[in-house]
Amino acid sequence: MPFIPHTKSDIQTMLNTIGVSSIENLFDEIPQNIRTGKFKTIPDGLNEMELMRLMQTRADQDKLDFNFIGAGAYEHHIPAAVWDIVTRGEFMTAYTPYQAEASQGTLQLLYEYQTMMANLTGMEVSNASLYDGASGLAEAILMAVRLHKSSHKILILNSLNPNYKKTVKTLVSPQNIECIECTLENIKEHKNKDFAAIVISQPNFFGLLEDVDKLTDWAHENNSLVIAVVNPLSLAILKEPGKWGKTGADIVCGELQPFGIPLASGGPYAGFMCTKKEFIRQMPGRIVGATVDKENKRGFTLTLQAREQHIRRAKATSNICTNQGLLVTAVTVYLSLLGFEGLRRVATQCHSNAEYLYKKLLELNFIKPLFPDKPFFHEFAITLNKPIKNMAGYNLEKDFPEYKNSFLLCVTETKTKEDLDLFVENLAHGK
Amino acid sequence: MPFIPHTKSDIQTMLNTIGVSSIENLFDEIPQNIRTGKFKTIPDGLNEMELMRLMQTRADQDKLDFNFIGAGAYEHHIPAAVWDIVTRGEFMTAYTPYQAEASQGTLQLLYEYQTMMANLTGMEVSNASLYDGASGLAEAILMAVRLHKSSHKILILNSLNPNYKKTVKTLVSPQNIECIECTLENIKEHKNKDFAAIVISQPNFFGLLEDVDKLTDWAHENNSLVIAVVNPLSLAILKEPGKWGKTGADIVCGELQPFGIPLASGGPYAGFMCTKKEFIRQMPGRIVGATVDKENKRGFTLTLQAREQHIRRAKATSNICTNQGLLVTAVTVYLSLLGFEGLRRVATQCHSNAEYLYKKLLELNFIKPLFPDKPFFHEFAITLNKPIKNMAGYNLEKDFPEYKNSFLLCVTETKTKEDLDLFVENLAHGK
Amino acid sequence: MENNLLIFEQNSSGRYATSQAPNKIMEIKDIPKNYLRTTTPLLPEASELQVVRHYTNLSRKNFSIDTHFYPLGSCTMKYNPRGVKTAAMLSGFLNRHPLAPESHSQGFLSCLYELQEMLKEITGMTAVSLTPMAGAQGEFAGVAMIRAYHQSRKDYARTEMLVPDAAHGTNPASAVMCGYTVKEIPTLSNGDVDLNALKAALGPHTAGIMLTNPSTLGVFETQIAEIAKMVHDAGGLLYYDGANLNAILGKVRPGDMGFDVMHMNLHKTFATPHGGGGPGSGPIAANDKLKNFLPIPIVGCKENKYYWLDEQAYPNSIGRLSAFMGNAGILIRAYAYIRLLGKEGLHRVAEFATLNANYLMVQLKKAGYTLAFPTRRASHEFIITLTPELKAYGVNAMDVAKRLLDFGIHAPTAYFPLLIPECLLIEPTETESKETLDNFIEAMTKIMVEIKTDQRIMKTAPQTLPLKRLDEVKAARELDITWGHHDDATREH
Amino acid sequence: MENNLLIFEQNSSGRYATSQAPNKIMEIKDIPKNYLRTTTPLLPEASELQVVRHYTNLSRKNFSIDTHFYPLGSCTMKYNPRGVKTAAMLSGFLNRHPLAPESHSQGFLSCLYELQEMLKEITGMTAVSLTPMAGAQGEFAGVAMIRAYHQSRKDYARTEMLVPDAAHGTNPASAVMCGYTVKEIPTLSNGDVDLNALKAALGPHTAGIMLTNPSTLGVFETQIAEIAKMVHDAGGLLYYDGANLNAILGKVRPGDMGFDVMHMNLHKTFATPHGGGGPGSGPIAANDKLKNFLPIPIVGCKENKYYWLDEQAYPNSIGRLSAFMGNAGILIRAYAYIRLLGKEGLHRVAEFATLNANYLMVQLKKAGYTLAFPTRRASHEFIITLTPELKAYGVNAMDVAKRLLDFGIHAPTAYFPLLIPECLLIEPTETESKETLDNFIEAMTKIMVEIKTDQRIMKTAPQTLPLKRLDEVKAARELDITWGHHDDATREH
Ligand SMILES: Cc1ncc(COP(=O)(O)O)c(C=O)c1O
Ligand SMILES: Cc1ncc(COP(=O)(O)O)c(C=O)c1O
Repeated sequence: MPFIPHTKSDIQTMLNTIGVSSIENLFDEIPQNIRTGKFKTIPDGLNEMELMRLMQTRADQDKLDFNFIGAGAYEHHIPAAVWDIVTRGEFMTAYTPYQAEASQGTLQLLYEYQTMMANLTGMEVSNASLYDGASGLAEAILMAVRLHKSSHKILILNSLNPNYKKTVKTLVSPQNIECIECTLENIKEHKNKDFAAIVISQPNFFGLLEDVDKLTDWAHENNSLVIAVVNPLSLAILKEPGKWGKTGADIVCGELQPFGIPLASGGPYAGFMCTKKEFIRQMPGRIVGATVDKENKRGFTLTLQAREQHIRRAKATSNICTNQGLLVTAVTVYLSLLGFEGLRRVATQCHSNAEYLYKKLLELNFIKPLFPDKPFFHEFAITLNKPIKNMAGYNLEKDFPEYKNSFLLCVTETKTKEDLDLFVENLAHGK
Repeated sequence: MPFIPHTKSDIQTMLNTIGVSSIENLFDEIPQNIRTGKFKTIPDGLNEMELMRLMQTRADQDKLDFNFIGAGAYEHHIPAAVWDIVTRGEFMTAYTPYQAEASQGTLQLLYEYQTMMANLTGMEVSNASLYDGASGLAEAILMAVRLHKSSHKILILNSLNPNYKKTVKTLVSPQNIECIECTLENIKEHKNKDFAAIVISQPNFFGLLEDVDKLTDWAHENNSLVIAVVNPLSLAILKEPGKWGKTGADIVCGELQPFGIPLASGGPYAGFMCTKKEFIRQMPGRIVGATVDKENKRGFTLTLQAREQHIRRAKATSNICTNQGLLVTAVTVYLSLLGFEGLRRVATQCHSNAEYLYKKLLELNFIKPLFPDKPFFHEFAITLNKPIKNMAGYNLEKDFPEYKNSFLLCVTETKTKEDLDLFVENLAHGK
Repeated sequence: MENNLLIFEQNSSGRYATSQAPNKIMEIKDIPKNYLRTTTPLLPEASELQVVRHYTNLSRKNFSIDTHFYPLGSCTMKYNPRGVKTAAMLSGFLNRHPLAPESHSQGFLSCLYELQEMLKEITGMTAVSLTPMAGAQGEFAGVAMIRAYHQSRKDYARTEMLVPDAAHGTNPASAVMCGYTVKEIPTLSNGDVDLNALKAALGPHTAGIMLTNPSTLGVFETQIAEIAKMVHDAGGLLYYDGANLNAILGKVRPGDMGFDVMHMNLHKTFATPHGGGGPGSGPIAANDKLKNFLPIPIVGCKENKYYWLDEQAYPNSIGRLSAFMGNAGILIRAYAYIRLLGKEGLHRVAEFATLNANYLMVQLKKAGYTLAFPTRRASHEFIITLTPELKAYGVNAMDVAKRLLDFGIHAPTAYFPLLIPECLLIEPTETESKETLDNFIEAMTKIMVEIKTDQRIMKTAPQTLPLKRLDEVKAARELDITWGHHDDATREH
Repeated sequence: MENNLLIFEQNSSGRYATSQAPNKIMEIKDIPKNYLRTTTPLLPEASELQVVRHYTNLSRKNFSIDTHFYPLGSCTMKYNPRGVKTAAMLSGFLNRHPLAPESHSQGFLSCLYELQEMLKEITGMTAVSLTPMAGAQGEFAGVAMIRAYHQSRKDYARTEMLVPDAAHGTNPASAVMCGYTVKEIPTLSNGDVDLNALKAALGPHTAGIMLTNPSTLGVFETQIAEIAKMVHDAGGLLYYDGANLNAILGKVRPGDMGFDVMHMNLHKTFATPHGGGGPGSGPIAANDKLKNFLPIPIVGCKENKYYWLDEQAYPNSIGRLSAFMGNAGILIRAYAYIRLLGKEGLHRVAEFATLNANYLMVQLKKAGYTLAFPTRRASHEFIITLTPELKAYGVNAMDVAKRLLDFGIHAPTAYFPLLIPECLLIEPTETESKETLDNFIEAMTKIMVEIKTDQRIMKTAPQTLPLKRLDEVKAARELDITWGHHDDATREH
């Protein structure tokens, strides 16, 4: 019996103790007429050896040698130590740290994580994670609406990741929150239109850098909060949202995947959220605080739980309960290994690799930049003048029909100069 | 500086404390004329990302899809839990458990391991590992010579693994121990010739089963000790050496690799050794014993260390110090998961798969058995009547020129009926 | 004499794990200065050994399934097979980009497709979407589907979601996120829903009801068929909170009970690890009424080719819930787990989970504890209440919870569900042995003696962990949630 | 209240991890009955969860590099990079059969070949064999090569191996395994070899001398050139025990010191983990005089093709030392480690190992401890002796070792080398930070106070571990090395 430790005599003793003659009797409160027969189409069990063979076959089908797709998920080196530590049973098989004394490992780690993220974003406080970057943005929007009180409208710069827009729509529209898109060109038309918040992503979906100072100040002048959606790795070189404009962004969120989380078909990843201290009581998600024990020794515990569903129920700041704790463990170990110095090396290498490929590609006569002369981080868009089969990179046409034959390419520190040269050469020779 | 945690100011403070002006000064006792210049041909350092890419390329070169080679190293399913536990830092990065109080994890595990191996072999005691099966046999021979006192001669049944024979020769010949080979047919000629021990392997190198009862009794009648070399997995179905003949084998050794240790190009594996209690003081290798602490709580510690080199130096039972502890950890977890019931399933499946393939192959008109009608465990030898390119299996001709065009094939539980049918079908069609 | 430093308290200027980053900092030439960062944030400054040692040691301060019995009610802390983790972490899966072309996705997609199919049979529903990232997001999705259903019928009057008072907090919170007003339905003393109150609450405003069955009270709602009929008759729909699916796998199916839509917690019933808080996964299953509204993406299959189904295929979908495909890796784990168990194995899950719970319940009663529902069978979990002990000896449920830690046992869920005062919700799961249960019973028996004879030890528990009881009030009052002073910590570089 | 059961004490009839074995027991038809087993041995009978929990918890009772500072002299307990482990455990390496054809071995063989080449440069020798499975087997191989050399020259009179009294126990034991008589050479009070005694010992019986340099006393043998000349002039050869190579990497090479043959401990200098006792790896390097005698197999390379070299290529080889290629996986690890560090990184190893040792030595002297060699530089390690404290307060080296455990620090090597009474041999390694060293100094400073004021606490240490001090005498006297009574434990089935 896989994973069932009971021997026959155990079962008999237990049934005797309970005072029933069979396990089946224990289900006697379930009305007979809704009882189920045996499963039929589910296959017979495998042993682990058979399972591994099956899964290896499946996994091997999906190997892709050279990937230049980014678009919200980024290939980076993940130090071996990260997942060696993360998969230790004590981290991996613990529950949410409700019993603080039996969960100091997870709790201290989360406190350290919060400190790292607050500092990296230049904000005062951080929560302990949300599901992912896209749903995290929806939570930020709900939070902004709660904070703003008077408005249910959100202004979104249309350069936001299209999947983020869709996710936001699903999650916030039931509460009658309206998301309006604008461009850098027409944003002025929205002056004084009473938006709860404006959403700025940096870098934006096309890898480009926005003039975040100007946008932030404009929003604040218009009595809107600023929600920053950032790739946290980019903050190793780009201005932290806490310093955007005169007073900084108000809520910062984004996707933690670049920090030690494998691509893994899109998840599990983790969303982060940081904000100003004054807004903390409207922040969703768990928060860990430092405290002391009875002997005045420092310890950690979940705090401000009165915001959460298990205490506040219908009045909670969010319905989130299970979050992405294990991924935050990976992020914390990753950031601890890299430090700011290491992050800068990774981020500048990504940038310079991307710049290198960009310039090389533009030397090919059939490739044009989609957004000429704009600064970018590690992703850029190009347009092809001739069709190329299986072009590496993300095809923009599906989400943006106006960008025909255009691709978004991402280059990170994982590519060497030789890789990039080879890629360009192959393209040049129509391979 | 990879893995060096010192900051510049640390270095300065430390140098000041020591009272030297540079690290170089610390080497001032080394005569200048033998000092080395910088290394030249060793490549520059890689970061972990570069290293992983390099190693992945190397590892990928060696993938072999279908393996029927055994010959002393066997492909088995290794439960995922085994190496997840083994690679926990606490097991992997501890030293030999000399400080018992700080090493109870390793020590208790070794005590459990000793118990398992003693029971599995039917012997009274076990040590905590030797390097591998081959060198372990050499240690067993040295031990037998010490026990026997009067003889320096060893009789070896020639069906022993040829690499074991070679290893034994290297390791015992400097002490003027003579190893004489015999066959089942001519063994009688060695009657009363005063051998310290006779070496019997079960199954033998060709996978065949020897009549161990008869051989054991013959040896004992001739005043020789019996050294049994066994595949420990086979003991799930084959008679344990402790029950061989009237009084059982005297020293049992062999290779632990089948118990949860990956093929890994031949190592690290681990050798085991079990014996009768009366012989324990001549046994090489570490031994763990149960004891109590000051409060009478059970605990474990290395014991009988007076046999070992760090106490006895030139008079030690062996020069072995570092052994194969981590592999024994894997073996112990493996045996704990499988239990005797699981081992029987694995062993009987191996046997029945091997029987199946053997019979199927003999149906092909160009294949003949090398040793017809002899019982075997999970390995058997065949002779081909026509040359086949890249025949899967171990070519016997190199070690046994008399066995032309002959191959030793091993089948374990990892092969399905479909695998075996496909293999035979491909052979039949000359693929 | 343990080292309790924070990672930051080990900082030393500029130190980092040098093997983990490129060999140099590249110059940034093409980005305008005013876009660039000028401050150095406080981040760890440690060597690789320091980091490995720090977090390895931190992990050792956790209780976990792999180290302790963890009978945390409503959480199904069962063994998470190591083989499942290994399978899901094969490099082919880990390295697949979420937007990889379908040609390089057939392995991954086939697992998801088969998982969808298996979950249909397990739940008795007709369609499945795997994308929700935890139970709560599944609830959101399901309730949003109910909303979409009513709206599609132009039935805009239905603004209320009914939720029993025993429900998990995510239920009302999810309903509110979907724009509903929540109406609480009281529970009878035997743990079943109060049908009179339900009848009174139902009406043209009723969008639906969210139920857990067995409920969080650890008993099976026996009137479920009646409830389903009443709600459906009133024009409402039934949402099934699948957090307790472990209790009924193969015994009774939500679809057969009359539910219209439901989520599952893969991180409970399907043994994917909880990770100290997550990740989970909350796939959602629906019947024909609701399946067109399922969240996207969904995996389709034609002639052995697997492909994504999105807005085009599901124009009435409530939409996306994440940037990609939810917690994809958790789906792979659940798929692998189900394949390991197979149909026979799945049937055993509920049987042995229930056997263990009922055995514990009977034994704790013998040990003098008060059962919340003494006349009922336990489902896969059950509740005891410490109210008598609080009155007689001043010892409460929290004290018992903390004292259990001293016995090397993680505390059961305490003070949930809210409507049973001083309660402990105890869920042993099917993967725990009788020996482990007996050890727990022995501990609880000793604790009952201590409750009566040694209140001091109960009040000051835990005694044997690195920390004594923590001051949660101080944590909330004197909020300290990031280390160091923010302003000092950020220095110009 | 911890669980201290043995795995066997959790046995329950026939239980096992059912997912880990084939689904049924096959019948054995073709093997005669009298060959078959009829007894059921005592083996664990536990579920997968029980096994995982048992061994996870056992691991938590160890000190290790990953969890504690571990300044164990002569053992070089430095950080074992996790990336190196991951690289060596890639499936291509793990699944390669040792007898796989060379066509499917080029990846593996190329690593070994390059490792041989790098070790040549590191040691200053001209040839390398990677096959010895630990230091001691390397010693055996090296001494056997010396023996083979003398025999090849028909110089059969050389029956004595010289070994300084400070040598590690494996040195004399290995010499004896090679058929030599061991002659001990005394040490001067400054830690150097007594040249007069050496001169007296040398002669036509001298096969060679085994030296460690820096010696196990933690000092560099300054007269090494003279010694080499004396031994060579007497017709003997010099064996270098490379256990302390970490001290001199890139500073001075054994080949340049005049040694003829040597081993390295990859599990020390090259950071492969110790595994709670092993595995190690002890490659051997030799100069031109001895290289033809190297143990096989060795890896050759021609035109970028790698291949095995065996008896055919090395007819004078001392032979094989294992069934296959020694501890192959450890060789892969060492290769990866050297590639990570590169030439610059290797140079730093000795520098920072030495810096750390000298810093600790100076600080411990300040803290009142007695240095064994106060006039000398420390190499990568150094010795203190507790003789004064034993005389004055009755506290010995073992007491200090055990007390350090209470401070979360693994004890240094105690009572080795044998010729320094009450000694602790302290080796911090280069991967430990100044903070960790300062923490150790602080602990030792507190211990010095305790030695003088609280002998009871010193004598009863450790206080804070799961067990108090263990009775080693009882362990040896009342030998209990397998659990249960052997005869009862084996039952007929
Ligand atoms: C009964 C019940 N419903 C819903 C949930 C919410 O699930 P999740 O934590 O996955 O969001 C939980 C889990 O905590 C639960 O126990
Ligand atoms: C100085 C010295 N020589 C030789 C050895 C033996 O090496 P191994 O344990 O690898 O056999 C050791 C290690 O313990 C040592 O410290």
